[in-house]
Amino acid sequence: MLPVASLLILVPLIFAAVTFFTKTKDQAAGLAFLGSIATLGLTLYAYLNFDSSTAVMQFFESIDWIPLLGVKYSVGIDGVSLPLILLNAIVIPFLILYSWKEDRESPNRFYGLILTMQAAVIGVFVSLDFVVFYVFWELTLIPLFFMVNIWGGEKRAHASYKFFIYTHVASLVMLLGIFGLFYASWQQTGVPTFDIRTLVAQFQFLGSGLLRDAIFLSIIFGFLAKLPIFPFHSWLPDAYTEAPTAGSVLFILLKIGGYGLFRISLPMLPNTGNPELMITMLGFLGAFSILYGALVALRQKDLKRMIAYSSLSHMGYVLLGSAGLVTLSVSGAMFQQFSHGLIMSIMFMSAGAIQTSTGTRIINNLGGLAKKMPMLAVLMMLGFMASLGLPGLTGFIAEFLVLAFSYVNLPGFVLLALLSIVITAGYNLWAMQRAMFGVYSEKFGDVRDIDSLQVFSMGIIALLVLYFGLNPNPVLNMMITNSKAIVSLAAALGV
Amino acid sequence: MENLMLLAPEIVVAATGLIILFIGVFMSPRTKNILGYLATLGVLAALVLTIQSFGIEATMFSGTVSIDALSQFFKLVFLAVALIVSVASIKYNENSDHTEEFYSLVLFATLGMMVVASSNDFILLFCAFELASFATYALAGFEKQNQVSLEGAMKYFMMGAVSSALMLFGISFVYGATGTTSIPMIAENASLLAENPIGLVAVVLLIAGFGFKMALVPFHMWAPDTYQGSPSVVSSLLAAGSKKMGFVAAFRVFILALAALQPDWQLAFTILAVVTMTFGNVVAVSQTSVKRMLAYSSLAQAGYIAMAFVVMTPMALTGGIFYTLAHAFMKGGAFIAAGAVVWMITTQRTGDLQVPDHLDNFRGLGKRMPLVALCMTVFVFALAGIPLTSGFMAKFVLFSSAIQAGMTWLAVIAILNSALSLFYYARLVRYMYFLPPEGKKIGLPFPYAAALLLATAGVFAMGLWPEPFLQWAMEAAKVLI
Amino acid sequence: MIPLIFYLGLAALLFSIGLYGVMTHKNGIRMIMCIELMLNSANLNLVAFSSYTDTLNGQVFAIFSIALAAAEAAVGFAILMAIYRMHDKINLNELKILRW
Amino acid sequence: MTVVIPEYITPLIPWIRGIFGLVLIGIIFVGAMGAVWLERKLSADIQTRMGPCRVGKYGLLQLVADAIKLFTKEDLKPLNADSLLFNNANIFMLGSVFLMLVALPVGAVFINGVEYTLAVTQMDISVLYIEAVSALSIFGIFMVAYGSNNKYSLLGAFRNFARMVGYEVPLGITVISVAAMTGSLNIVDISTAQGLRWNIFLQPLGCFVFFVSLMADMGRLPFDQNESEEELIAGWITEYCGMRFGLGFFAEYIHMILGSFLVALLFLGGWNVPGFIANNSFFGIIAPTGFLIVKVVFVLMVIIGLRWAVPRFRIDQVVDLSWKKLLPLALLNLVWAVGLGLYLGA
Amino acid sequence: MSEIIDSYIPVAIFLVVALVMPPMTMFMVKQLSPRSKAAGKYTTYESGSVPTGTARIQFNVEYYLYAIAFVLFDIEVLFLYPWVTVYKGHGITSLAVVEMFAFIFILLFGYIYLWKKGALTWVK
Repeated sequence: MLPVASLLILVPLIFAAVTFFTKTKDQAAGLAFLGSIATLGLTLYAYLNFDSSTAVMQFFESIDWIPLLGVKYSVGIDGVSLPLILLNAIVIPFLILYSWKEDRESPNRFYGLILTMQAAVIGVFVSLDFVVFYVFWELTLIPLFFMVNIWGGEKRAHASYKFFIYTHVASLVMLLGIFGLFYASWQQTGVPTFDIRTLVAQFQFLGSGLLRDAIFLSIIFGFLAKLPIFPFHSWLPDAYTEAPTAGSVLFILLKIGGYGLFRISLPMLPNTGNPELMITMLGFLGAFSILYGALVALRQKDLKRMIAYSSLSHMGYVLLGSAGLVTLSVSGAMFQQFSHGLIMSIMFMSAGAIQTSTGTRIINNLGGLAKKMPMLAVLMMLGFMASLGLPGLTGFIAEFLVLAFSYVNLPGFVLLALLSIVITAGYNLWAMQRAMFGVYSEKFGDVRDIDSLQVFSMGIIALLVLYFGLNPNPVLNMMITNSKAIVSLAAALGV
Repeated sequence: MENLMLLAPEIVVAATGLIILFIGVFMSPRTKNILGYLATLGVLAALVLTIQSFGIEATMFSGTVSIDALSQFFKLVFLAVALIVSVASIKYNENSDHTEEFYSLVLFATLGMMVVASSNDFILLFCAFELASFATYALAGFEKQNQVSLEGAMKYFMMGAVSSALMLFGISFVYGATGTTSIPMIAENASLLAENPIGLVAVVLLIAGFGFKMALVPFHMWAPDTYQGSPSVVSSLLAAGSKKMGFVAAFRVFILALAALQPDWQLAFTILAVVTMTFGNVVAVSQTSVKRMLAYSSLAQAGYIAMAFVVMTPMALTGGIFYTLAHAFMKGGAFIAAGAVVWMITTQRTGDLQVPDHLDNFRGLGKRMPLVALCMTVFVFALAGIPLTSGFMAKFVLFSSAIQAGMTWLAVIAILNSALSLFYYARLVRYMYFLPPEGKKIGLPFPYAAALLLATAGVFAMGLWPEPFLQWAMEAAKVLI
Repeated sequence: MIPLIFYLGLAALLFSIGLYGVMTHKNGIRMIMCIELMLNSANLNLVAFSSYTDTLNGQVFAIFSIALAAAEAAVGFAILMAIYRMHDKINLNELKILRW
Repeated sequence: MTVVIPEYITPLIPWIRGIFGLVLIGIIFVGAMGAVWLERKLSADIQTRMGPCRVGKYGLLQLVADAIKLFTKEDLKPLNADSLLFNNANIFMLGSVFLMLVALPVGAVFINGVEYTLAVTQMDISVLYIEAVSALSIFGIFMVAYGSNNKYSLLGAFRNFARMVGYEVPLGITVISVAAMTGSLNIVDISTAQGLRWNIFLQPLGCFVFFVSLMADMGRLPFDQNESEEELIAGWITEYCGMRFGLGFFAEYIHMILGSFLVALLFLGGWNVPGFIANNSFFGIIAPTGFLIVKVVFVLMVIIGLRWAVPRFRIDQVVDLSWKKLLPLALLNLVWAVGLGLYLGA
Repeated sequence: MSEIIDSYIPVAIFLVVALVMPPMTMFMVKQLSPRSKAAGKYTTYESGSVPTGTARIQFNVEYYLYAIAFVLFDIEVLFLYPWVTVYKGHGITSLAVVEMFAFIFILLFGYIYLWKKGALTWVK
């Protein structure tokens, strides 16, 4: 058995390091593509050897790192992390293909950063020790910061700072919570450990309810800000919009907030001092984000900004489903993460293509592009449809699961969220209609359709959206297995 | 006779300094370049000897010198700084007529710091403290033709001299109350000190005295000016080495000798630490001179380290001690990088020559000096506490110890400060990578590159494999508990 | 025997004068003189304590601190001379390039 | 024959010493007059002149006449002079020599074979003390020069300062070398311990360095750059006239005598003479003091004679001599003395 | 302790004499000497010409380096005084001699440095 979990971090990292030293664009992109394909191969290997019938950690490795503090380098893969790794491994090769033809300065750094980012994100997914987790968590900041700041739009400085500092503060607060957890456990057991599963399991025995609430809230704050969710989302529109296309897609693939929610917060949730309040709060935030994101997206003139807010809305489903705390609602939330990654990749790629060919992202200025760019129009249409939750596409399955099964515990909030479905459909279709159809504005001249590489890469992703929309089982099964494990903890406590 | 082998690192450093001074005056400016390599070799030898002597415990010279884990660790810190500084200075002193003075002063300063680390008696402590101070006064004003350097040196000197007077006055009271200058003996007679009202006076004076060296607010007035004005290699020595000397002295004096007065100085340090870190970070935000910004960030870092005095658990002391080494690499490296930029600006005669370390001169550094920019990025991210660097590990241990001790409010303040600091560090990174360069690419001289890589190696070594360092720091902390 | 408090009082007085001088004077040489005064008041303390506690450490310390004070003054004057050569002044108020 | 010392005297000894000191001041003043006379006569002899011969037998009363003249001179103070400095400078000059006198033994009596030193005090550190207070006079010189607002004075004082600075160090080191032989800083101990092994024979180099440094310290020719009349009119003393000058002049001569005492005590065996054994006869009681006086007069004559044997150095030569020649020699001598001290035993 | 005090009684007497004697003498001179006023008498002497300006001016301090060197060397001699009284006997002879030679040796380095740097050469 290969040590897949470690290799998944190492391979992209090594390729990234080599990529930094390449000279030409083709070398850089080629090498990066090779690296991402290698990663994809490894992921497929992991997937094929994965036993989705058990929630036990697989491909587990553990080495002492700082024995003094009980820090271990321990990694592993289970049903929560594998779909997200899969998502990353699938999208990134096509992202590289998509952006191959674009001209930009220092491509070596560009592709190196993409691979670094991939390594960091996968690192978060596989790590089973809080320190390793936090290390990779923070490491994801740096490539994105550079990405936005070097190749971003006009207001890139502002956007990158906002994103950087905002999420850094959030992670620091999370770190505080981790410290609290660590010391509380140390005090209790006399053995220092940062092991995520151990600490999460011990959580219920630690200190007073108030302390547990504090720990829980400060940890989940980091996740919510990264997800992001309504009051902590203000970095999102700026960063998503100002980032280059590849950067936006990388942001989309940054599913670490939701992952943290499933891996750490949900198992802890029933054991907090006041679980009902927490659930209500999370449910409210989720539902409100869905509505809020949709409403704000409706008002956007900028295509990318609109997609960004729709992303916020989608993330609300993740939180709502998690707060639902029923096996299938949690699975739905997990699936929403997976599907959202695929859908939004298409959306941002399309938006990027529109911008490069027409030079604008303002929806009102566009129109009739479908005639000039038929391939793009088809793919983008698919994206929009998936985004609004058309049955047969991945978005539908995720949203359906979340809404239907959260209703068990949180009927009020689900009703609130249902309101948004109409709005979502509204803004998606409206934007589609205005941008793609209608009268072609001649001022853009003779715009060219997207090139074959872009068609290929977007097409593959679109096919996946379709495939998983029709047959979600390959990933949904393992999600359900793990959701069961998570929810059974809650059920044991009678919540 | 004592076993002088225990003092081998000190003897090597002192002898190298003397030999450099001696042969340097007989050499022509061109051949003097070799002195830098000689100094590096000496420091390296001392470093090896120090690491070899880890684990040895002994007292020498009727108990005035104590060789223990604490002193070994800090010797390691000082020698590491000296190594980085002397490597980088090879370029700084190229074809200078004053090379031998520079290196011998650096080595004597290092010697002073090393002796402070192992001194177990107030007399020796004060003498060594002053030895290091005098050498650094001279180094700060090393550019005799440079107004800024002289101004920084003068302010440093005045403040330093006043602080040593305060310190001496405080020590005299401690001596008067207990009748001894030996630190263990004072600790034994602690009750005398605690009962006596002059004990409190002594604590106040000593905090002021050491506070100057540690650059804690409000005793920090000299630090920004001096760090900005001095040659960058010297700023590196000051920020990374000399400041740590204040800390090791304070560790010994307050925690070991004045343990009886712990409530008093703990309260003082609480206020100082909080004010220092906040002030340093807030003021650093508005700086346009990079060295000045680093100076204020250095204040903030001193505030973090001072948390060790507030929390006072074994964990916190381990963290504080570990932090000193981490900070030595980060801040030392950052100043060297600034020095490389100053070198570039002054040799190219482009950019803001009035303030050669102006933020505008860092524009597009990623294009002009890729290695410097990369290393600088590593250092500032380390200072901000981004993972996989020494800064993260240090903050990790130190801040978490505050939580362990139930001082969550302190940890929250420190963490918020840490987040704030990211703002100005990120701005520097933005200038280096995201703004267009104003000049052509420059080949980086070997000494600067070597020093930067050394510091970077240190930063990553402590970030990726902190276990041995933590182990050492923990051993050192055990001396204090 | 002269009571200890007399020595301490004198030392404290000298120290305060020195500190006051350092804070109020602008002339570099005067400031250095005031610093010497502060150091010497500490020496007075040390010697007085030494005689009253019947230990020799204080005397030894005083000798060392005298030597250090001399070295300190030497370094200080050297810096002051360099400033004088550049500005033709030793008024330290003139030093105000470094400001934030 | 034994002499009985009454018991009741013991508590009074400090006061007796003090009064003895006051008497000593008188004697030393007379001695200084004698030294002035000696210098004049000796100088005259060297130059085959007559010297003072009108007032009194051999001109012995010439000094008295000079004193009377000085008393009746008007006390002039130049314009813009700093009166505080100018008026009080003499206190430092005289104070310096008086305070030196406190610790300096001027002889010894042997009663019942026990040595009683003729000194005002018995200090453990008298050598250090004498060195310290002897340096006080430089303050007086500087006060005069700065106070009188005269450029020549100021230049003279600065030269004086440069010279002092150079010679204090070798002086101190040679004194230490001497002290190393006995392991004591008490001048009486040093003097007594010499016995037959006079330090001049043990450390000829040290004696040379000490003597030269002392000459320079006292500002005797050929080291009088501070008042070299060819260049600086009268140097630091240009504006000093009348009795003020007289007091300073006196202080200088007393300084010279005391310096000669130092040489005699430190290097010439003090009151020890080969072959002399103390007894209680009248001669036996006063003889040691007499020997010392003879040695002192001999040293004085050497000092005066040197005035006419060696031309005055330039100031840079003087400074070079001290820093580049005497200081290494003094250090060498210290090493030699320490070695010798160890060899000869404690 | 009282012996020390006793031995300083004569010192005090001498000090008083030294303090009192010059003012006394000058007082007597004032009584005895004639007085006459003339403007020219009170000018400072500058080879017969009218004095120009004050003498209290700043000028190049050639002696400065000597002064610094003096301060340092004289202070270092300070350490020899106590040493010289104890280095023989007291059971520390070898250590004391070795340490002091190390001290002098280091001093010598500084001395050679000063010499070679020209600090001991008269500036003209």
